[in-house]
Amino acid sequence: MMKPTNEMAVSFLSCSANESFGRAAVAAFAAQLDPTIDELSDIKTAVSEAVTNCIVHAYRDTLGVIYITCKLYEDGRLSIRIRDKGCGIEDVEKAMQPLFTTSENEERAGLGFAVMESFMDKLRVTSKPGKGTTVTMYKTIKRRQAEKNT
Amino acid sequence: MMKPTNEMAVSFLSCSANESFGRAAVAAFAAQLDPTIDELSDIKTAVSEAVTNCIVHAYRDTLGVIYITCKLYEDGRLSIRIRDKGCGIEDVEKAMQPLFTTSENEERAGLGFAVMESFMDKLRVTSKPGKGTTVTMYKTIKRRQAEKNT
Amino acid sequence: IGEIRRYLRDNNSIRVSRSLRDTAYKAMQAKERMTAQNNREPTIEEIAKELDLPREDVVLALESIAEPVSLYEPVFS
Ligand SMILES: Nc1ncnc2c1ncn2[C@@H]1O[C@H](COP(=O)(O)OP(=O)(O)O)[C@@H](O)[C@H]1O
Ligand SMILES: Nc1ncnc2c1ncn2[C@@H]1O[C@H](COP(=O)(O)OP(=O)(O)O)[C@@H](O)[C@H]1O
Ligand SMILES: [Mg+2]
Ligand SMILES: [Mg+2]
Repeated sequence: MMKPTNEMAVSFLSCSANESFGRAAVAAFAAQLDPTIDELSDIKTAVSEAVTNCIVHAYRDTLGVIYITCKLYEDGRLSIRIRDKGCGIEDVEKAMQPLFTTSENEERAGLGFAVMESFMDKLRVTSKPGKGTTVTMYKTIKRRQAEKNT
Repeated sequence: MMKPTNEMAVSFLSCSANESFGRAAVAAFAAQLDPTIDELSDIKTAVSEAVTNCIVHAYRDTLGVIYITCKLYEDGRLSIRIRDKGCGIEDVEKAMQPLFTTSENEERAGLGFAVMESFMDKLRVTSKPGKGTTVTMYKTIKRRQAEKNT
Repeated sequence: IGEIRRYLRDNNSIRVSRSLRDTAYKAMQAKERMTAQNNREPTIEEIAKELDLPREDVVLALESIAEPVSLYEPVFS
């Protein structure tokens, strides 16, 4: 794997007021690549889902810290890692299945992971029950040079 | 001192491209206080000066990491701490004097600290030569509840 | 999911840099207009409501028109 050309780390409390902060911080970093509006909104949607999961699942009835790391590579690839030290996931494969949810009574759709998967190029989830969960997402932003020629 | 009601930490490499990112991250966090554009731009100007000092002075010919911590208090006070592990400052009092600069040949004006001081409510600078510098700035954003009722 | 995705996006392939500058321009216009109207400066939230945009989008847009200090001389000198 290449060395990143730029990187940042941000951490914040798992209160719902910070969902938009986490999303905005990633958007501000990704803006360097001058993505299209669609690409940026895909990224923001995926980040929102992952951050929301930390707030509502990982730190359910507690307040914890959410850690985001972003790395930018020379080829326009962006990696976003969203990590919590919350309850963790027993069976990751099952949790990632569309419509699977552990909060049936609430208006949660069980589509968070499916949304992340479809809005980003690649998604990797690792988790240890009682220790926390790490979600890593990748997306390549096409260089604008190529498009200018069309 | 009160307990903060919200806080965040962000760190990034000391390249010029990240001056805008650091400023945007602080602005996104400060936006919770619902400031005016002018208040937000005062904060951003002060953050720019502090981050620029880390890039051009602290890590002069090297690449280092810049650390920002923001805390929000119940009374609308925002604290912003900008820290580097760079060269440090020999005489902080002298460095803070308007027009004092160590890079005379460049187009740097020696007004960075003066700008931070005038755009924020309070400024505190501590430094250890060879270890790094910490700049802490405070600004209170007036609550607008009262006005909303009119 | 593909359909949700297609539904959510209105096929906007404009680069963010341009769109942000447009938004920043509109925000500054709204600020002038609302300041004149109410005799006080509007807050970010009031501007966001006026433009029908999330607050974070307005903040990010304003960043796109801010000048870097580390590359140029500060404007105050
Ligand atoms: N960060 C996390 N920590 C603990 N559990 C999680 C986390 N993220 C997801 N989960 C589990 O995976 C399930 C599926 O997540 P998701 O697809 O986002 O659907 P939803 O959030 O609507 O339930 C959740 O119901 C929860 O049990
Ligand atoms: N983070 C820092 N690390 C090391 N030295 C610093 C730092 N910040 C400021 N200085 C010193 O303080 C001086 C004054 O800073 P400032 O008021 O911003 O003016 P200028 O940056 O234009 O020189 C700088 O010239 C530099 O010597
Ligand atoms: Mg979810
Ligand atoms: Mg300076």
